[in-house]
Formats: sequence, C-alpha cells, structure tokens
Amino acid sequence: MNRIAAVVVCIIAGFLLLYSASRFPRWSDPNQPASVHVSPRYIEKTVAETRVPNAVTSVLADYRGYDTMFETSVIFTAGIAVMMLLRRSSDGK
Amino acid sequence: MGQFNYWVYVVLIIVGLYGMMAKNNLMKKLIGMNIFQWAIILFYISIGAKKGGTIPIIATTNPSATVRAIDYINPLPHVLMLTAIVVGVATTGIALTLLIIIYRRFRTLEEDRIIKALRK
Amino acid sequence: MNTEHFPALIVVVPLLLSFVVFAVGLVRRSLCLPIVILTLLACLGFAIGILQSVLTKGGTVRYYLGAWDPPWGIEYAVDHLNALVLLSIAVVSLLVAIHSRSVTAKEIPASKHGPFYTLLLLQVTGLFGMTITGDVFNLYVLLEIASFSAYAIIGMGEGGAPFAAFRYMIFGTIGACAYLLGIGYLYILTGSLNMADLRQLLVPLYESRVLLVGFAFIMVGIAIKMALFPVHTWLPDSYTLAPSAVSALLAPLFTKVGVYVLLRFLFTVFDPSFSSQMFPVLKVLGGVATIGIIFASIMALAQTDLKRMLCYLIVAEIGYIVVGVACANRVGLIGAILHTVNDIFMMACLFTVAGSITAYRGSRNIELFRGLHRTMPVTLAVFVAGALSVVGVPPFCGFFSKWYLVLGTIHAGQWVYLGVLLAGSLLNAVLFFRVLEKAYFELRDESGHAEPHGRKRPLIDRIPLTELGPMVVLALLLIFLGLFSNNIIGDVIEHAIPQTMRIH
Amino acid sequence: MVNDLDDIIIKFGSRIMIPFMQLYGLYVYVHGHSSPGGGFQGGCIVAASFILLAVAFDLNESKKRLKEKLNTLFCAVGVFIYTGTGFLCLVAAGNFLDYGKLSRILPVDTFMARYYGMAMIELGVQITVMAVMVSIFLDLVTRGQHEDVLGPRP
Repeated sequence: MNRIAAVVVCIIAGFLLLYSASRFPRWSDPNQPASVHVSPRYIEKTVAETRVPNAVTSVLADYRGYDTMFETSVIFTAGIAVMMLLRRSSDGK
Repeated sequence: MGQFNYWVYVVLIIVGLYGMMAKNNLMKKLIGMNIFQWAIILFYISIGAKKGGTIPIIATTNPSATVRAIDYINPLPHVLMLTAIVVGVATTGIALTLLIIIYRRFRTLEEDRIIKALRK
Repeated sequence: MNTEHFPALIVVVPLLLSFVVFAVGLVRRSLCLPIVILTLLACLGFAIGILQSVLTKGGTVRYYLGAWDPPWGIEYAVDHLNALVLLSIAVVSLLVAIHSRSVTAKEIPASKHGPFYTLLLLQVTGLFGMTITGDVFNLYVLLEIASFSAYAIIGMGEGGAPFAAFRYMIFGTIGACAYLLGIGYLYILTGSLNMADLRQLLVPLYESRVLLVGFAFIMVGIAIKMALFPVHTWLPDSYTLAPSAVSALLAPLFTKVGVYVLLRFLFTVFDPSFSSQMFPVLKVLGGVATIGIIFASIMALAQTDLKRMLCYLIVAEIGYIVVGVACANRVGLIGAILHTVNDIFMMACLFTVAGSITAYRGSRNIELFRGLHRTMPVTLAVFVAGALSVVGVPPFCGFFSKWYLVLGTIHAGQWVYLGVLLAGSLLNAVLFFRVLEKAYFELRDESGHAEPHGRKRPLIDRIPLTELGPMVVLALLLIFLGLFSNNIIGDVIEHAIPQTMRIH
Repeated sequence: MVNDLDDIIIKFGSRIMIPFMQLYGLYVYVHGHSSPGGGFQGGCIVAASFILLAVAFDLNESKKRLKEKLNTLFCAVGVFIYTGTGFLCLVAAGNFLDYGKLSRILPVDTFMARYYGMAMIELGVQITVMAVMVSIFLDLVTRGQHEDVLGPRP
C-alpha cells in the first residue's frame, strides 16, 4: 500500500521534473538568467566594495550575511536539540 | 548530453523520494532523505556553472580593476547550498538522535513493528 | 533606537536572547522563563511599533539588512498583512509562554528547562522571520529553524512521540525540500531571490512550463507545512504527543504562518491573475480544502483524545481559510485573512485550555471532562468561548470571519464551497456539544481528585494564576476581535488585498 | 573504550596529526577571505581533530582537552559573536549587519571595516560549528549515557 503510493508519487514527480528539466537553460551557459541578473555584481564589485577577493565569502558573510546568521543558528539548534533529547532519556532512567 | 547534470539530479531525487516513502526501515528512510537533499544541492550547484569560468576568487586585489563576471562562475548558488548543507547536517543529527531514542524505546527500527507496538 | 530598526529587531532580539537563555540555563534554570517572557514582551512592543509605522506610512515598510539594495542583499518588506500576522504571533506567543510556566514544570524534567526554553524562543524567532522576510531563500532558512525546534521539542514527549517526531521530520523535509526545489526553479529562470524583484521578472515567463512546475513544487511544500488535507497526516500525531506548552505554541502559529506564506506566494510573488487564471491552482486548492473540511470534521468527531480532536480541528480550519482564498474575490480573501488571525487566537485558547486540563487531570481523554464545571469553572468557560468562536456564534470573532467566508463563496457563485462551510460548522457544533455536554450535564466527578498537596499560592480552578490569566485574556481577546473586526478589516485587511482584487 | 585495542601506531599517528589539523583548521578560517575556506569549513576541521582524539584514544582524553561544559558554552558563544556583531552595527547607527558602519568604531575605512566585520562573524561561525560538531558526535556515540558528556545531573 505504502509502496504503491510511493511509486505513484515518484512517477508523478519524475514526470514533472523531466518535463521541466528539458526546458532549463542550457547547462553552463554564461548567458542564462541566473548568471546575468543578480550574481555579476557579487563578482565584479566584491573587491571594490568589501576588499574580499573570495566572492563566496563576501556573499556568504556580507551580501547575504543574514542567511548565514540563521544557518549558524540552525547548527546551534541542532546541537541543543541533540543534547536535550539524549540527555533526557538518561536521567529518566 | 548538455543537460547531463539535470538528468542526474532528477534520478537522485526520485531515488531519495522513493526511499523516504516506501522503505520500512527508518534508517533507510533517513538515507533516502539525505539522497533527496544532496540531489537538490547538485541541482543548485549546476545552476552556478559557466562555461570557461573559474572558481569565484578574484585574481586581483586592486579595488579599481575591472572584473568581468563571465570569467568566474556564479557564487550565489554555492552560498545558498552551503546553507542547505548545514541544514542537511542538522537534519541528519536530529534524525539520528530520534532514531536512537526510538530504538531504545521499541527495540526496533522497522516502521510496521513500531506501529504495531504503539497500537497495543 | 528608533522604529526604523524594529523589523530587524523583532527577529534578532529573540534570536540573541535564545543564546543568552541557553547560557543562563547552564547556571540558573529558574531565570530562563523570565528572560523568555521579557523577550516576548519586547517583541510585542516591536510588533506594535511595526504595525503603527505601516499604518502611518500606508504602505510597505522596507528594511535592508546589511544596507545592501534588495536584489543583492536581503530585505524585510512589511506590509499590512505581515504586520497583522506579526502582532498576532507576538501576542499569542507571549500569552502561551506565561501560561507554560506551571504546565512545563509538570511535564518536563527540570534539567531540560534551559534547552527547552531556548528551543521555544528559536521557534518564535523562526515564525517571526518567516512572516517578515521579503526574500524567498531567507524564508527557507527560517522555516528550517522553526521546524527543527519543533521536531526536537515534539521528540521529547513520552511513548510514541519520537516516532511521531521522526515522521513529522520526514514529511517536513519533503515539504521544505520541495519548497527549496521550487525556488531553485524560480532562480534558474530569473536569477533573483527577492520577492518584489521576482514578481516583476516572472510576469513575462508565466507561460513557461519550468515556472509551472516550480510553482507546483512550492505549493506542495507549503501545503505540507500548513497541513492541508491530503498531506496533513503528520499533524495529529505530532501535536498530540508534544508537550502541552509547545502544542499550544505550535498548533495555532505554525500552520497559520504556512497560510501566510501561501498568501504571499499566491498574491505577492505571483500576480493574482496567474494564480487564478493561468494555472488552476486555486481550483485544486479549493477542491482539496472542501474534502479536507468534511474529512477532518468527521475525524474530529471520532476522537476520544482531547488534543487529537483539536488537531483535526486545525486541519478543518486550514480548509476554511483555503476555501476563502480559493474564492479569489475580495470578500473571500478578507474572510481568509481575518480567519487566519482569528484562528490563531481561537486555537491558542483551546490548546492552552487543553494543556491545563490535561496537566491537571493527567490524561487527555474526553471522558475526563465529566463534571469539570465544578472543579474548573473558569477554565471551562474559556473553553466554551473558544468553542463558540470556532462554531461561529456572533459575539465571538469566529462568526465574523466565517460570515465573510460565506459571503465570499456566494460572490464567487461556488455553492459547493458554501455547503461545505455550513456543513463543517454544523459538524463542529456537534463536536463541541458532545464535549460540553459531558462537562456540564454529566455531574458525577468520581475521579475524586484531591486538592494538590502543599500549595503555596492561592489557586482559582486549582491552577495557578499565571496559567489562568493568559487563558482568560485569550477568551476576552476572542470577543474583542469580534467586536472590532470591522476596524481590523477597514484599517488593515483592506490594504492587504492585492490591488487588482479591490475593484469588486 | 579503545583500551583493549591499545594501538601504538594509531595513537602516535594521531598525536602527530592533531596539532597540524587544528592549525590547518585555523589556516582555513584565516584564509577564507582570499582562498577557498571560511568559518564553516575551518570549524569542521577543528572539530574533526577533536573527534580523531576521541576515536584514537578515548572519550575521556577528548574531554580532558575540551571540557564538556566549555564546549556547550561555545555553542552559544559562537552565534552570540555573530549576532553581537550585527548589534554592534546597529549601535554604530547602521542597519543590522551593516559592517561598513563599523568604521566609526574601528580605526579603518568603510571597506576594510567590511573586511574585518566578515572576519569577526566567520570566527563566530567557526566556534559554533566546531563546538556543535563535537557535541553532536559525543552525544551520538555515547547515546547520551556518558555521564560527563551530559553535563551536570539535576
């Protein structure tokens, strides 16, 4: 039963994904929208605006630094979650 | 073959989705979940590629030098996926913890047996 | 510090204080809850400030994080819709936190209060952030923070709770990943992640099949997170087995924030015309929601577990809201937004009562309601207020939003929706009558609960004032929201309706 | 734990490797601005060194070097540094996380202030990632039963 549902969902999802993947912009095309709209500024201006030559670092920590703050919080959340869950079962012996 | 990356990610997503939904063992579900997440990461990373581009570390440190975006691959998907990787790690950590507790309580990781034990 | 920074502060202050709570919890556990309450009080202040500045400005308040312009950096965009939802979240989370004091003390071992309150605060941070952000990827990250703290806290429960949490996690991850995939599709088409930017860039692409598939994935992801009917299966188990303090926080808020995200995508990221004409998403949502209302109402009738019954009620309420959205006209949308806000308060009211009763009685079975009006009259009165509001009886707020929903279905000429709305309300009435009949008319209270030993402070209803106060406030809020619903609609919700829909 | 398997090669090898791993972790962090790397990667490497210590010797050895309570505190300290930097920018009358405005506090110009602001938050990321990775590892391998891993009992 479970398996049949899974197969049906997988076929639907697979069909949708293949249906759309055939219309993606060509892989590694330098003129695809993702490469020309927002990202060029990160590459062209990173040294001028932040003095950091590594564009990944400057986007990670500055342009989109707010995301990274929550990324770190996610790690923190996971840490205390593991701590709390496992610690509990030991003192409820 | 130009879209090879995208076909691979579709296959991986289907594998992961099937594992998550159809497998009876919770550990296998977790593995399916990881495959699913990595598939999406592959998808994003594929968006970032540019033919003839190199890693997005600018060769010059001179602020007034002109840099052409076409020479470097798109850094944004990489940044987004760094976040997604962290989310994946965190998910796996919490999931393993839950599995440990489930195993301790039910002495099994087979879903049907757990459900049977809960019905009692 | 002036009001312009409030949008950032409302998210960052609880985040920062959650680390403080964690560190303090290592040393002095008793200080955790006061810090949490003070933080949420500050958040309430920020939320009021934000709503005020939105109202005085009469438009969207924007905040650029890191001072980068929107498509490049992350922006917070607050309009009437977010400001309203933010305020509701702030009020409810504050009241629930106060209420949680004695419930938590009973349910959770003291050694874990530090991490528990940390996760509670992170949860609220995630919900605030999801509501306020104007960036689709930022929304994903905050969604994960809120979800993780939910998984962890639900997993703490007894019995099957870890298993429920694991299943919730599998479902939640499918949902979050579907959402991530969907925004990946938007990104590959446009190269942007900013909501306002996406809206403009997407208009010429509305025919693209990649966009349609991406949109479908986003809808699936949000539907899972807000527990829409066919994918709601994670909700009853996990919220029933969660500690009461958390189910009172999660149940009203998380699903409604999901609804908010749905509205955001249907009407802000995509043009309303796309959602209603190009792609039959509203028809699908409406059809699914109508089945969901009937299914969930009947399932609720079948439950003997109080919390599980309320959980099915949430699924039904989500159905009502989605039906309002699916009407795709002004009145229906007003009803949907008003019902979202009302439902936050109604569910908070019902779940806090459920938490108090189960903590007092030590079981969640509805049978235990028998003769409850003798021992806990005030608590039961609060429950009645929530119940009447859910059913839709005039002085309470539930009536007004349902009124608008009904009007919306009539305007749209959707008689099936109308019938389902009325039938659902009837089923809810039967449901609550069944419970209240036990509470008021079956007098025997043979369980013979002795007075709690060694009580230190005066108790009304045998529960401390910190527990009773928030519940009474919530019940009063239900009446206030009802009485002032015209003002809320006129001042706030009218402005949250997309331009093209206001003409009617 | 590994006592009956007292392998001198493993112990000696890891004894040599661990300082270099930690140094490398710091290098990856410090050079994150101009080469691949950053707080997350560096934090993972440093955490790996502690995990190697726990695997090659035993848990007590690892905990002797990194006290459990300190590690737990580090989890919060890292994120606190990150968020605190953001607040510092607010204090300096900028938007949240607008490092450029830190030039009013630090003796550098706006652009270098961004550079140092990033270094600061990457440090926060490094500390949190390191502490959480170690903490999750220790909790998972001991299944939470190891008393000292768990912190004080009530």
